[in-house]
Amino acid sequence: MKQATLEDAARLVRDGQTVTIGGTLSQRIPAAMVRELARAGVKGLHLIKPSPGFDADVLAAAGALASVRAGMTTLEQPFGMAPSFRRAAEAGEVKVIENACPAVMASLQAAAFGLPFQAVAGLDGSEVPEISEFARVKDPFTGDDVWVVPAVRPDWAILHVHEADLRGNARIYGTPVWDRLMSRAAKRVILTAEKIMPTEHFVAQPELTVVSELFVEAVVHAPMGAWPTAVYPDYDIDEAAMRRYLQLSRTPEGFRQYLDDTAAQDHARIEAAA
Amino acid sequence: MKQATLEDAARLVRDGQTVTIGGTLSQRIPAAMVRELARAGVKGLHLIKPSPGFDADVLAAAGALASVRAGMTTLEQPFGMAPSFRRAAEAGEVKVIENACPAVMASLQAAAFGLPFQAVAGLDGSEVPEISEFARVKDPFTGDDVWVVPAVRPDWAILHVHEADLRGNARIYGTPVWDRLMSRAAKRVILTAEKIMPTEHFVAQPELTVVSELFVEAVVHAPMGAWPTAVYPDYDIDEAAMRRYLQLSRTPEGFRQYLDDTAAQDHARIEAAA
Amino acid sequence: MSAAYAPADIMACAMARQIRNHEITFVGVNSPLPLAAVELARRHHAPLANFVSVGGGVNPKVERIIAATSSAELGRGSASIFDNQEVYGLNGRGGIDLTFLGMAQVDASGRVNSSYVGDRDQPKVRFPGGGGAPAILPKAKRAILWRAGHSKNIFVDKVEFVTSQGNLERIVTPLCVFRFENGALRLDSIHPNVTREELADKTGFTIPNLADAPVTPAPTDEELAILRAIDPDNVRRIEFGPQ
Amino acid sequence: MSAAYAPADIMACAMARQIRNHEITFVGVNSPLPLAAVELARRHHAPLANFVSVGGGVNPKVERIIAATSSAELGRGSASIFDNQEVYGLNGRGGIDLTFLGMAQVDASGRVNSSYVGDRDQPKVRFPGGGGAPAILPKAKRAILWRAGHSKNIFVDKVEFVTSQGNLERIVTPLCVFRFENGALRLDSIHPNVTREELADKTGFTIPNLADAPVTPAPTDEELAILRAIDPDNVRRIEFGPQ
Repeated sequence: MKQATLEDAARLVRDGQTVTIGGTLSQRIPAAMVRELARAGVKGLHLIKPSPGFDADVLAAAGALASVRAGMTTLEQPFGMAPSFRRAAEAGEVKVIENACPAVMASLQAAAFGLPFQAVAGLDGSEVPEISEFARVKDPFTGDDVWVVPAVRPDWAILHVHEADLRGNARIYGTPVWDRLMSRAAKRVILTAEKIMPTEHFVAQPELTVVSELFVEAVVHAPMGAWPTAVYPDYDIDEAAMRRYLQLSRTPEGFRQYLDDTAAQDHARIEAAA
Repeated sequence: MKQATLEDAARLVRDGQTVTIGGTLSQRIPAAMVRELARAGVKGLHLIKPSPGFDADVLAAAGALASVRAGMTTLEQPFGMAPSFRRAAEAGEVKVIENACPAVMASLQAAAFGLPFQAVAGLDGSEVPEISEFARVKDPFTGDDVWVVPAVRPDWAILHVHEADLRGNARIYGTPVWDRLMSRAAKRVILTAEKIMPTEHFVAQPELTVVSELFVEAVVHAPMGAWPTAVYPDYDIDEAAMRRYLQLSRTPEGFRQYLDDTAAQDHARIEAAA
Repeated sequence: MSAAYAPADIMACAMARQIRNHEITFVGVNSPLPLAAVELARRHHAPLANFVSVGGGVNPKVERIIAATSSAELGRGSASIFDNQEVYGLNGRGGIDLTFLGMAQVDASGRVNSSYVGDRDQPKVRFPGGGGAPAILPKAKRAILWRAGHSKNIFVDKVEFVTSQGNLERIVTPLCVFRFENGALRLDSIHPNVTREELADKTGFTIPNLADAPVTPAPTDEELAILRAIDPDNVRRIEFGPQ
Repeated sequence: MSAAYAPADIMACAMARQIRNHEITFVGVNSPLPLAAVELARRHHAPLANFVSVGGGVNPKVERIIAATSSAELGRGSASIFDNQEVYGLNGRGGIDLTFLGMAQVDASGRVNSSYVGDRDQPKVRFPGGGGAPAILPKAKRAILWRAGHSKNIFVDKVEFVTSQGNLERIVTPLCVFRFENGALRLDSIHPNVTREELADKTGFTIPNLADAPVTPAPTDEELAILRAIDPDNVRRIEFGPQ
C-alpha cells in the first residue's frame, strides 16, 4: 500500500500477530499508531522489544497484549514504571517472557540474518535464562556451554521516523535505538513519519537512510506522531499529557476516554499534513 | 598513538598476528599500508576477509601470509584472479581456509558481539563446511542441524576511509563493504584516510560516522592511499598501474622493485599531506 | 530479423528476460554481463524490478556498464546504501528473488565448483572461491549462473568438489541456456547459429534433450539498441577477453 | 568544610570518584544520577574519561542533567552515534570498563533482583526487568549499582530471584557505599551524619564491618559548584521523588 492513513495502516495488523515497535521507553514511540491499534480493537498481540515503554502500557491498557518479550518495561524518569503494563502483568493477563535487552536483540538479529538461533554474551549467574525461552548449547569449538535464544521474526515493525519518502526510505536523527535492527528482523515495516520528503533528499546522502524502501509496506505522514513521547530534536516529552494519560488509564473507562480524546487530534494532524 | 606515519602504523602489526583489511577486491584497499607491511617484512599473517583482492595478492607476493580465510579472492574484472595469491595457494605456501563470504562475516560478527560462534544461513549442499573450520550444531528449539563457525577476532582491522579526524572518527561514502563490521570485530583499528577533517565535521552529522574514535589506535593521512585500487567517487582503478604491478609481481625481484618504486611515492604523498 | 550481435549480447538478453517487475534481483562482484542484463530489463520490460547491487545500491541509477561491479559506483542514485552485511542479511532471511552467480565449473547435476581442482592443500588449480554462492544458491528463490566460456573443462560430468548447489534455475553460456530440472541440467534453448554437434562436443556431459530443445530467440533490435546505449564500449564482453 | 548538600549530591560524588581517565564508562536508561556523576567527573578529575550513553553519544556534550537518559539528547555533540546494537556489541566483547546500573533489590551476596517478587505468572510485584544488566554485570570490568532509597525491602538478605550478578564493585545509596568483596557486601563507607544504627536498621542483612568502615568524604565545594552548574534544577534528585 505504501502511502496510507493511520486507519489503513492499523488494519494491516491482525489479531495474534507478533509486532516490534520502534523507539524506547518514552522516546520516539509511534504513539499515534499504537493508539490507533488500540482503537481498532486488535487483540492477542505478541510484543517483542528490548525496552518497551509507552507502547506496552497503551497496548496493555487496551487489553491488546498476549505476551511481552522484553528486557525492561518502564516509562523512565520522571514517570516510573508503566502502570497498566504492571497491572496486567501482576494480574497474569499478559505473559511476561522475562528477558535481557541483548537477548531480545539476539532473537531479532537471528531473524534479520535468517538464523535459527543466536548466542548471547554474558548472562553468567542470571536466573533469567532458566525461566524463559533460552537453551544451553555446547560451543563445538571450545566445549564451553553458552546460552542461546531462538530467532523471533515479527510480522510487523512499527517505527516512527523523522523523515520518509513515499517509497519507504527513512531517516532517523540521533540514535535509531533498535529501529535499524527491527526493520530488518520483521517481515514488513509500517512507518509513521514526522515529515514526508522527496526521494531526492535520500539520494543526496544515501548513507543516512536507516530504513530501505525494500522493507516497507505502509508510510503514514504523522506529524507529532510520537506525542506525548519525545522526538529529538523536534519535541521533548509532553509531561502534562503523559500525566493526563497516566491518570485516565487507571480505569477502562478513562482509557477509552483517552483514546477518544486523542482520536480527533491524531487524525487531524495527519489530515492537515496530507 | 593516533596520528601516525605509514612506518609507525605498519610497525604495530607483528609477525603471526591476525588481520582484517578493508575494502573489497580492487576497491578501497588500504594499499599504501599493505605495501608498507610488505616493506617492513612482516611474516606469518593470518588474513580474515570475506573478499580479499589486491591486499591478499601483495601480501602473498611478499611471503607475508600464513593463511587466508576468505569467500573469494580475486582482482575482479578486468584483471581476473589474484595471481600471486593463486601461485602461493597452489604451491601450498598459503593455507586457504575455504569459506563463504557470509561465513567469514559470521566469524567477524561473533567476534564483534563477544559470542563464541555463530550460525550461517544457507550452505545446504555445499562441501565447503566439510573441509573447513565449521561445525554442526543442533538447534535446541527445532532439533534441526545447522552449520556454525567460530568467532575470529583479528588483532587489527586496517581500513582506508574517505575522511577521518585525528581522534579516529571516520566516514566512508558509498558502501562501507565490510569495514563497519571489521572495525567492531578487531581488537584495534588502523586507519588510513584520504582527508583529515576537524572533529566538528563529524559532530555536524554524527550519523554518517562509520568508525568511532573508541576503536582506533592509529590514523595515517594517506591521500591516494588506496592506489592503484579505486576510491569512489574520488578516483577509479589505475588500470595501467595495476597491470604494471601484475607484470612486476611475477618474480620476487620484480616485486621488490615494485615496493621500491612505490615507496617514494607512498611516503611523499603522506609527507606532502602532513 | 536482428542486427549483428556478439555472444555476450544474446547472453545479456537471455539473462534479462528472467528479470521481473517487483522482484528483488541481486548482482554481485565480477558481473558486467548480469549488470547489463538488469539495466536492459529495467529499460525494456521490467521498469519496476528491484535491483540490489553488491556495490551498495538499492535501485541505483546505471548509466554505463562497468567491469568491476563491486564498485561503489553502483550505489550512485540510490536512496540507501546496503553494505555487505545487509546483502547477506537479506539473503539469509529469504529476501532475494533472483540472483546471478558466476562459477568456475558446473556438472550435469547442477553442482558448482569454484574452489579448486586436485589436492586440497596443494591444488592443481586454485579457483577464486565461491564468494557468497554457497549461501546464496540455496536461499535465493531462483538462481541463474553464467559463464563467458563453454568447454568440457567448465561443463563437466561430475565436479571434484561441490562449492555450492541449490535453487539453480538456468545457466546461460555463449552457446546455449541450460535449465535445471529434477536434479539434472537439460537444454532450455540453443543459441542461433550454434549447431547441436558443436554444443555436444563442448559439453562434458550428455545433454538429455539435445535434439528437441528450441532455439534461443535472437536479441531484438530494441534490446540491442538498449545494450548499445548503456554499454557503447562493450564492457559486457570483457569476460570474453580481448576480442 | 562543605556547603549543605542533599543525599543525591553525595551519591553523585561517590559515583563520580570511581570514573577514570581513558576508561570507557557506560550510562544507561533511567540514570540521571550516573549522568550527573559522569559530567561531574569530566569537569573535575577525569576530563579524558570516555563516556558512552545509551542515548547514542560517544563523549557527548552534556550541558544539563536530564531525567530521561534514554533521550537522543545524549548524542548531542558526539562525533558518532551508537545505537543499542553497538552498545551491546561493545559490552559483549568486553569493551566497557565501568558501568552504572540501577536495580530493584540486592542481597548480601551482591545478587540483584529487578524482575519480580512472588509467583512468576502472577507476581505480587512486577519490577521493570533487568534491562541489559544480566549481560552487562558479568561483562563490564567494574559495575557500580545505585538506588535512591535504602530500606529492608531493597537491601535484602537473599533475593527470591536472581536477575543479574557479576563484576559488582560498589553500591551507592543515600546512606552509604557498599563494596563487594569475596562474594559478600561490606561497608565501604558510611555517609556523614548517618548513624551506624540507622544504617543497620534499614539494611536487611548483617553488615560485617559496620563498626570499622570510614565515613564517606563529603562533597567538596568544587564538586558541589560543578553539580549546581550542570544541574541547577536538581534533576539528579528526581529519583527521590517530590522533595
